[in-house]
Amino acid sequence: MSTTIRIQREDFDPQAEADALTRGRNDVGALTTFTGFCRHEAGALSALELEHYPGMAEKELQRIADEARARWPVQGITVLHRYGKIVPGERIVFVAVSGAHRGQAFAACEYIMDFLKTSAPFWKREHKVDGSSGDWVEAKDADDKALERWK
Amino acid sequence: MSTTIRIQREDFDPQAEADALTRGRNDVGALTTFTGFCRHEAGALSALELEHYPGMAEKELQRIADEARARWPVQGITVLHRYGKIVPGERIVFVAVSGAHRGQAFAACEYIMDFLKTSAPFWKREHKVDGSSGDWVEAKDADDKALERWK
Amino acid sequence: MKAVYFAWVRERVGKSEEEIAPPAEVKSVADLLAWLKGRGEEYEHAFEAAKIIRVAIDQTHVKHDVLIEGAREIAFFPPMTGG
Amino acid sequence: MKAVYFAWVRERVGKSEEEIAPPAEVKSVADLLAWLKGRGEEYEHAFEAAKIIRVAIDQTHVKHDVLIEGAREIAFFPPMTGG
Repeated sequence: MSTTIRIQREDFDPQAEADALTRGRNDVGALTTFTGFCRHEAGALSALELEHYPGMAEKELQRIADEARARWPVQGITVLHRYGKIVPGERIVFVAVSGAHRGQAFAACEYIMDFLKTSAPFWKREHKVDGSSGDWVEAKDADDKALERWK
Repeated sequence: MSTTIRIQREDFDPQAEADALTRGRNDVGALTTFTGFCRHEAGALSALELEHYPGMAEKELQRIADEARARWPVQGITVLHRYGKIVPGERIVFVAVSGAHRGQAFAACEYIMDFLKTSAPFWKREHKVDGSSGDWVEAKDADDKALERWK
Repeated sequence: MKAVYFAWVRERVGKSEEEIAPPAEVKSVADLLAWLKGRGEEYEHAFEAAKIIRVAIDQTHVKHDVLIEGAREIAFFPPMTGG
Repeated sequence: MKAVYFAWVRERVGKSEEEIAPPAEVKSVADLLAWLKGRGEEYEHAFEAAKIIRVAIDQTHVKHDVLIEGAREIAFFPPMTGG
């Protein structure tokens, strides 16, 4: 089954994406999804602005999905990532993985998110409710540490 | 945030359940969902029939959700499980967990599924396409092994 | 006390629940399983592999060495296969 | 070759891309980072912590000891923060 990668400014429909992996099939036993949202950071954040490297971002997400597929015999993989201005409560990223069994679907979904965080070329800038902007979000040690699990 | 547990004969709407955990909130950063489906088992299966222990099943699912909540500071937890006759391609179970960060949402969601498999009082009986029925699905060693990760 | 049976235990016993009154020397879950097994052919069949039978007292899982005193409802069933 | 800049590297350099023609002695990514740093105040600021700058050659991540020969597009950016 194929992999779907999309990078887009608009929001997406998680259920439509999930249905696309299972509709008309009766060999799917497990579907795991992850949706990442923009948080308001205790009321201080008015929006995130997401910049990406067009071309490379798609390639990196495809590479990460391919690596997940090489590790686990999953069926469908969908990875969507938005760019542009995103306000608190809105979706930023979506990963869905279908498979015969739950263990592989969970593992592949989390693996993709962990590597997406640290190697897909996206950068977030914060806009504050006080009108200030320009602070780029700093990479987190926790995200680097998350990768150790997959070594 | 509260925990939602439902055991029902009818199908459910995963997106409506997921939305209930995130709607009107801007402190949710991560939403992980798992949906389990009935597989056709290489064409041999016409349906699964799910029996459960009313009363205890709800209690067990609540207990498992409470244990997940004691381990990880997640926000919302939803666990739905169907009973009765379910044909290949249909949904059987749904778990959704929301949280500030992805690691906890993934872990709690998988933890709940792993314990649901081995301690929630549900039993599956197979109906075959050749008209025969009566085979009860046997518990899998893999499901017991999955618990070791959480010790 | 009320005994309730599920899945193939229920099928083999031939009923989903019944009132039972085990004698005083039946103290633990293991004692009860042995006593039930001696109640006739259906029970013999249902409880032949007593070790794999899961038991819940008042809707809480218990091990076979737990005492049954005070139990109102005891459930017997195979390993769970939900999800 | 084309140099492209993202996020705060882009902001500090003051442009998102440009053609660059480093001299022959600039062989590795590390050499290129040092050479860029010497191109003026904005570059000095953008590449002051050269070690944390991530680099991609023709849209593939590379380490700083990789040789740049044959590269058509070299990208410079901070650690990624997507997802």
